[in-house]
Amino acid sequence: MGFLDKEFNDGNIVITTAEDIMNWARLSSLWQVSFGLACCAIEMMATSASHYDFDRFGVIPRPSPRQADIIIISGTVTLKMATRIKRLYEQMPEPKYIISMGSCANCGGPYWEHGYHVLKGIDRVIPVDVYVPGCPPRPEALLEGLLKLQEKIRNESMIKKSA
Amino acid sequence: MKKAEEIFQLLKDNFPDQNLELKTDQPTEPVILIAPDEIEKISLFLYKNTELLFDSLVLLSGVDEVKANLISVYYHIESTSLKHKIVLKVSTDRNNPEVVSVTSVWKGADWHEREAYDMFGIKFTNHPDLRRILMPYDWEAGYPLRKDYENPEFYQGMKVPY
Amino acid sequence: MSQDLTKNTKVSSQSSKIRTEEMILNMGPQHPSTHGVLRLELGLEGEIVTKVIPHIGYLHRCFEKHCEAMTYPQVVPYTDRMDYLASMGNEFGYAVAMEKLLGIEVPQRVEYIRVIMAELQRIASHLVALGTYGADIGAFTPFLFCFIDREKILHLFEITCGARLLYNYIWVGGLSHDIHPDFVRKTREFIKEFRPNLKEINDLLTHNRIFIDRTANVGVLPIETAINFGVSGPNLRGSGMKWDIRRDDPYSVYSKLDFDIPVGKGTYGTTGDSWDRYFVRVLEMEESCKIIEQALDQLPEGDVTSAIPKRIKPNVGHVYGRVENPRGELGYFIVSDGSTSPYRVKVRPPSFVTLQIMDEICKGYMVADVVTILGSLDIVLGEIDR
Amino acid sequence: MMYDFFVDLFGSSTLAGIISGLIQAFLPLFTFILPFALFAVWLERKVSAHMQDRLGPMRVGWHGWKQTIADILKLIQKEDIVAKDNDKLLFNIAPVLTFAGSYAAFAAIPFSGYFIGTELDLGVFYIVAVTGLVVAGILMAGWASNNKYSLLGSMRSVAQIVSYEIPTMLVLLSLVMISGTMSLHTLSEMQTGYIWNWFILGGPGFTLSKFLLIPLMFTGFLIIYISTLAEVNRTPFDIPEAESELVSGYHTEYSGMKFAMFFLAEYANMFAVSAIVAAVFFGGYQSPFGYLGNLVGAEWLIPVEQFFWFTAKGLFFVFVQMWLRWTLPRLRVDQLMTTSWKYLIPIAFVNLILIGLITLL
Repeated sequence: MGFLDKEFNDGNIVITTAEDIMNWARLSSLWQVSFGLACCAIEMMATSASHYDFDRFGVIPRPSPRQADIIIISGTVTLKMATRIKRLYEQMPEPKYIISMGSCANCGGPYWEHGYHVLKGIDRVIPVDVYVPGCPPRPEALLEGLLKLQEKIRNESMIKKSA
Repeated sequence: MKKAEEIFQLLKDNFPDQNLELKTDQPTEPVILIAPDEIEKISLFLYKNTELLFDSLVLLSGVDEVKANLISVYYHIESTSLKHKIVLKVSTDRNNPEVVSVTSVWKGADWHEREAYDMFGIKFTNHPDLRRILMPYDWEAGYPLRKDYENPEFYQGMKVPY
Repeated sequence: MSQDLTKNTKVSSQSSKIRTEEMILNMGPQHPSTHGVLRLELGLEGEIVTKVIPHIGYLHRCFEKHCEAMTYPQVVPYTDRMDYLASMGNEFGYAVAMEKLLGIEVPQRVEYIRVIMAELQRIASHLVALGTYGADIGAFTPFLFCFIDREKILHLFEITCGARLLYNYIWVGGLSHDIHPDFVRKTREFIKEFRPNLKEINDLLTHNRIFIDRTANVGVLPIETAINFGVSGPNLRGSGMKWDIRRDDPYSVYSKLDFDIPVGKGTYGTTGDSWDRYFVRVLEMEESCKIIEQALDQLPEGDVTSAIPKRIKPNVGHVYGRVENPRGELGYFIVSDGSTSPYRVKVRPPSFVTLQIMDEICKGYMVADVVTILGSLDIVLGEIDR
Repeated sequence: MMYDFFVDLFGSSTLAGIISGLIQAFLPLFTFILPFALFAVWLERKVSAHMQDRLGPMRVGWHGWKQTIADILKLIQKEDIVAKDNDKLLFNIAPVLTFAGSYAAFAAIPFSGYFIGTELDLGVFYIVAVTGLVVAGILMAGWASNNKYSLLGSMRSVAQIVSYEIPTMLVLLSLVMISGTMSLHTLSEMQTGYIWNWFILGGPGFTLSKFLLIPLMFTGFLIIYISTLAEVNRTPFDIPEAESELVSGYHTEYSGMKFAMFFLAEYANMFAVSAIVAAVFFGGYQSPFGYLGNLVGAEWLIPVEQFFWFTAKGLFFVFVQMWLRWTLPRLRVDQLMTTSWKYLIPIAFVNLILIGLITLL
């Protein structure tokens, strides 16, 4: 087995330090796709407005998915929209993260039973990193979701895929 | 400003051979019943007549009356200059609902009619662009607001029910 | 720059010998300025727009189907989620329609609180409209200034019913709670703070030369077209028509209150252009402040929950009730079959009607103007698609 | 100087040439341009935030000063997407070309009397010419992206930059007429002494023409400032990347480091044009009050002071650019053209002729 084939399970000092810096860079500059769906999008806008200020955490909206790191699914995903969201997700460059904001995006929310045109949970289409509950979640809740995502990124390792 | 009875009388006088009917026994709103083929003609009259001047279509809504095996369309029209309003109603067969479009009278009817088509499958003849509007263009499972509508299990590989 | 920049805004497409091809540009569903998930299919000749086809339904949440499955009081939270920028107005409309169907008289205190809430909501909604309009034109700062004031209104709602955006506050026959003891004082304070801020927004955006150049004479909506399409609310008033449901078909206690109905006058261009529509909203906020102040002065004492029916079971029949929402005439057509849940609820969403005119008023302008015109119509997709 | 040192060291002039060339090429990049671009992005975010009643980046370092470092480190890690239908060659060259264009401009900018990349006799001309590369880069980016938004954005951008170069050139030409030189270094040296020797106040000497020149110089300054704003695509002329219309214009399809290049080039460009304005109108690196070094008799202090003054002037104009960006809406594309062709160019011409007449006095 060659040197490079070996899995670095233990992680030596060089790799961990480099990894910390890389993770720090990723978690401190999460650019979001400026993309809103429904009611939650208004709360998302409120979160990036002056009172709550997403920019404190380094989150700025980018209009193009090519330059974004996170996509906040803010609102009800309908069947007509789901395919577009999937494509949007595919247009983003790796590493990319998803915050599912609000009950509708988590599981269909109040539309779970009779919503003939509502996708019951965005996780049926794309993988989700953080779920933020609420209908709609308060900006504080979204901020907490972001902090949870940062925590997740901080513990990522380039040596071994975390489960 | 005219009352429903006066409007109805005016219609009756101008369209003597039509099967018109005024219903005021409902709890709230007086309704004029009209045959589905005549709605455009009568609408044009209501729009043009100087005593009526119904220049605005407020709402067009389809209702599935499943017990009577009918599908009805309600037209809420209003005159912004004379400030009176009236409700028109046409009923058509549920199995093959067809109503004449009123887009030539009120342009605002365009999307309302498309929505009624989308939700109830009412075919508006003479409509310029009768496509689905809210549901995807390739939706094949029928018309969602009909009372006997059943949702499909999958749409484009996505599971629809919870 | 002087006036003549705006004179030739409508560029005629010249017929030339060169073989050209129409370019189809897809705007949306994900686009920074479609205000949600609207898709616009633009036909372009260079930068000149030849056709606009809106595709909607990307947020169709089956509101009307839900109504048929719910009991009457259960519908209220769903109405919140239609026009999510003006939830109080939506609830108000539903309550007005239902009370008409049931024939209930509600206490005066309830009516006054409803009016206060609806007008606060109107200010909040117009603030978002103004802010996002500025952002569409390229000025991002007014957007945030508007949100600062909106945040204060949301705080007032929060102390009233605990929610920031979707309230479930105005019920059929009453309100879910009475107002907080501090509410009156805080609302007065807000109005006092808000008036100077409104002036600041005017200085920053409304009378800015570039802003005027971008919006005046763009997207002129003639009054006849507007009425024929059924356009209502600030968009219709921007065209110069003095039409307001609060005045022309009064509901609640609006007939007891004194306020003006601002209309577009074509200050910087033709009557009915984007600037007029924008400015009508600015003036309306001022009027709403007036209404709130009067309503606070006249606010009677009483119980707000006394008239709420224990079990809602209306007679067979149908009713159309409407209110003036921030975006125009919001109507509910409710058909009852005598059971505890509605047989059919059809909503007249003002934005749905307004959006139809896009093709009519966008032709011949440039791509940048489509954004301007769309922003000036102030649509909310939640309400269009329901 | 450096070349001679390397010739002595290696004994070979070719090798010495290559090495000293490389060092000279990368020195400004790492000593000034990169730190400046990073600082400017951070500054932009802080300035905008404070103008909007916010705080801006706060979580990384003191008031978020490490924010752009994190951004760049992150952009390096991002996946570099080249879509199937892109024109691969042009798509890859475009960001490099754009960056090179704005980077090369720094070669002729006199940071102080001693620290100047190359003392070109045609400094003014060189800078205007070499920033033209940016146009080519943008056009390539728009075309190669195979995206309608990018194409529209790049077309707009090219039309805009080309039309606004004319008023810029005309104003610079009038300066050349007064000073009789095209070297930025000589221009700066002419404005030595005190604030009243700056060209914005009519240039050195106390003659009648100086006082006649003052209003014309102010007009010239306004024209060149407006047109340089347009050349670097800043609000109210940020039409090529108009967020609300064209998503993000010509760099819609770029991700990762290639996008970072466009991004950094934009901020480097901002400083480059501000530096030109400062150099030709505001005394370049000259202090407005005389030098502390002369006062205390420490000769070595003067270049440091000059460097400080130059950067301060440049940054001030960058700050004004940001200020405008967060205050004004943007113009439409035809209004933009009108501004240039109907207003700026005729005024610049008249200005040029008047200045020409005055210099003949």
